[in-house]
Amino acid sequence: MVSLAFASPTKADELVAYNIVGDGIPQSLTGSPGDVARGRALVLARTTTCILCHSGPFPETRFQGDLAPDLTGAGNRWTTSQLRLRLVDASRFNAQTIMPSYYRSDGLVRVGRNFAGKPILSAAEIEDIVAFLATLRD
Amino acid sequence: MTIWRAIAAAALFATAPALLAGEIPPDARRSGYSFMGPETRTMQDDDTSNPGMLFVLDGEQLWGKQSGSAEKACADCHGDARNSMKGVAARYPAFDKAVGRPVTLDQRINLCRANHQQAAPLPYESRDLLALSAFVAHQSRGVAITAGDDPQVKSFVDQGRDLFMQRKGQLNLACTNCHDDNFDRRLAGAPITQGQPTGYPLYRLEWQTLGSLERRLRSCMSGVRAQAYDYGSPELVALELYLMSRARGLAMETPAVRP
Amino acid sequence: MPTTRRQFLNLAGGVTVVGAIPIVTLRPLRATPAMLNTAVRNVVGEAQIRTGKVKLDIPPLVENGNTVPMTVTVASPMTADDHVKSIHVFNEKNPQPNIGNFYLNPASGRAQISTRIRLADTQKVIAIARLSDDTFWQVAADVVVTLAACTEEMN
Amino acid sequence: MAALVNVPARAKRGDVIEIRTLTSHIMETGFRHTADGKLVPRDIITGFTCRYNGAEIFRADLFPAIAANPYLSFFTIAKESGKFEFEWIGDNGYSSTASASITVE
Repeated sequence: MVSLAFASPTKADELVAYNIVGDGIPQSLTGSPGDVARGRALVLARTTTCILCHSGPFPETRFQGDLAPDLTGAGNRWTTSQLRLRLVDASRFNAQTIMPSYYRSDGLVRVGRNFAGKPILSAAEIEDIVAFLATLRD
Repeated sequence: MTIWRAIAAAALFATAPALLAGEIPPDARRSGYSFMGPETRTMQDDDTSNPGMLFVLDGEQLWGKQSGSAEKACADCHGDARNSMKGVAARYPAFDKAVGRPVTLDQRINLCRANHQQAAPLPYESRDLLALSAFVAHQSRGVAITAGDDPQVKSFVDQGRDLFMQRKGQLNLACTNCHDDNFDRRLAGAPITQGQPTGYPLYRLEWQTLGSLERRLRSCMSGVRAQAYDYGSPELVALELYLMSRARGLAMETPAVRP
Repeated sequence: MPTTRRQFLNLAGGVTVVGAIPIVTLRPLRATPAMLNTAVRNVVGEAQIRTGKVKLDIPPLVENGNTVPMTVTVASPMTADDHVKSIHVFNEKNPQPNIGNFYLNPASGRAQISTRIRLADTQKVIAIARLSDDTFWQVAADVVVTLAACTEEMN
Repeated sequence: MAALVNVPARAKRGDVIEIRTLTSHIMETGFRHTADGKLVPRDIITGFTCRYNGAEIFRADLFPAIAANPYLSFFTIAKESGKFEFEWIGDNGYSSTASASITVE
């Protein structure tokens, strides 16, 4: 299955178009690979929100969530392509998921005025996190 | 599936036709008190160390003080609050015939000021309004919540439930996603509660002051990066009403202490 | 005078107090070990500080750093000849190292004080007691501060 | 604004009694900024004194690290019937007082 998704055009921050192939997005949103170290820092930053719900192999981080699967071994369970789509729009796999769609700005209700029209993460941030998660192997 | 959801599903199947899927059955409802650590519980339990009691004391003063051009105090109409206000807050928000919709306790106080005291409304979250509502609600401490029982408010309870179930904000989360489906789990280090509004207005350590349920709801909305509803808006009143009806049977704790 | 719907709607859109003053806590500014040392030396002078006699009851993990209950107890008979003159509490990482100074005397009967403190982050709290013979005794405790997952500062 | 002081109404001579006080105060640290970058000026209670029939029995210096609505608990020996007087002083000329009586048998 191949489908083409365009994020709806918005005022300031237009989203990069991406190609979904199977259950993933094979190509980098930025055209280049992300930075693993930056990705790790983003996963652990509370404002990025990953660590609020997920736990993982992060011994220095005291408060990790337990609402969502442990990220340990995420790089074994998913390919880079699968990780990318799961970050971009997890609701595609399960409409009931509590995992936000991190690269989407349409179909949302009452978004706060500081966040309206913007995705939660930028394309570059998605790529950094994908690159880091891919290194999490058991 | 959590144990609570299993219980909820079982209860739904067995007895409770009014309960919607995912809702917490009456015997599994728990106050936020049960999610707190021992130090915070101790702070709430002892009236001489509960900082919320400072506001209750202020409210008691205001209750007996004349206000507005009618030169009347609350006590001039309502007498001793210990008798007249007992159980009242457990029924709020309650239907008001004149305005044709439910009003919160804060709004009732301001309606009283406008209609009977000829006094200007007290601003939302002002010390005086919080003190008066804390004093009134304190008279219901230990009383079981019955808000939402009045048939006239049914459509507003339903509206509140719809808002509770509706995903909002950049994070696209509904209240129910955390407070029905994931209580007892941990968001970062902090336990997720059921969101039962048993002790409002309450003293939140994070705020370092007393605050209303509306303030709490607005900060939840900020948390999911949604545009918060205005204080006193029909949406917040409906949400407050639904939450109180969802807490039916739990005892009032005002002034509660929460982290 | 009954309230009309219009008046009620005016009420609904009423003034609020809280929204008007969004406060942002300044995180980077914090005490340094040198500041803590100076604050301690301002109280103790050149005297030696020994470990013992002082007990600090403070939860090892707190739910919110804005209000942390704390009790300091000193093993002392509290007699005219042998009592606690003062208790001094310090922190490691708040913008300022001092928390409080508490002055006792033989009429106190028991060398124990309680209060509630603010801790900006996970850090060490130190309690020092000055006895009537002008010796100083200390104890330290580590406190882990949970950060709120949702705050009002975001929007 | 209110203060809550808790002193046992009665005690036996020689009993060690606990005194608890809670008072309304914002305890603004002086280290916080508004969203537009302005420093919120410090406004704290800096001192507390308790007198028992005129004699000081407990005193405290408070700093911005004391939580809002300061709570203090301390002890004293019940020696005679009379009055406890409490005084809080602070920034911007802040001063407030409270008192409580005790009967000692």
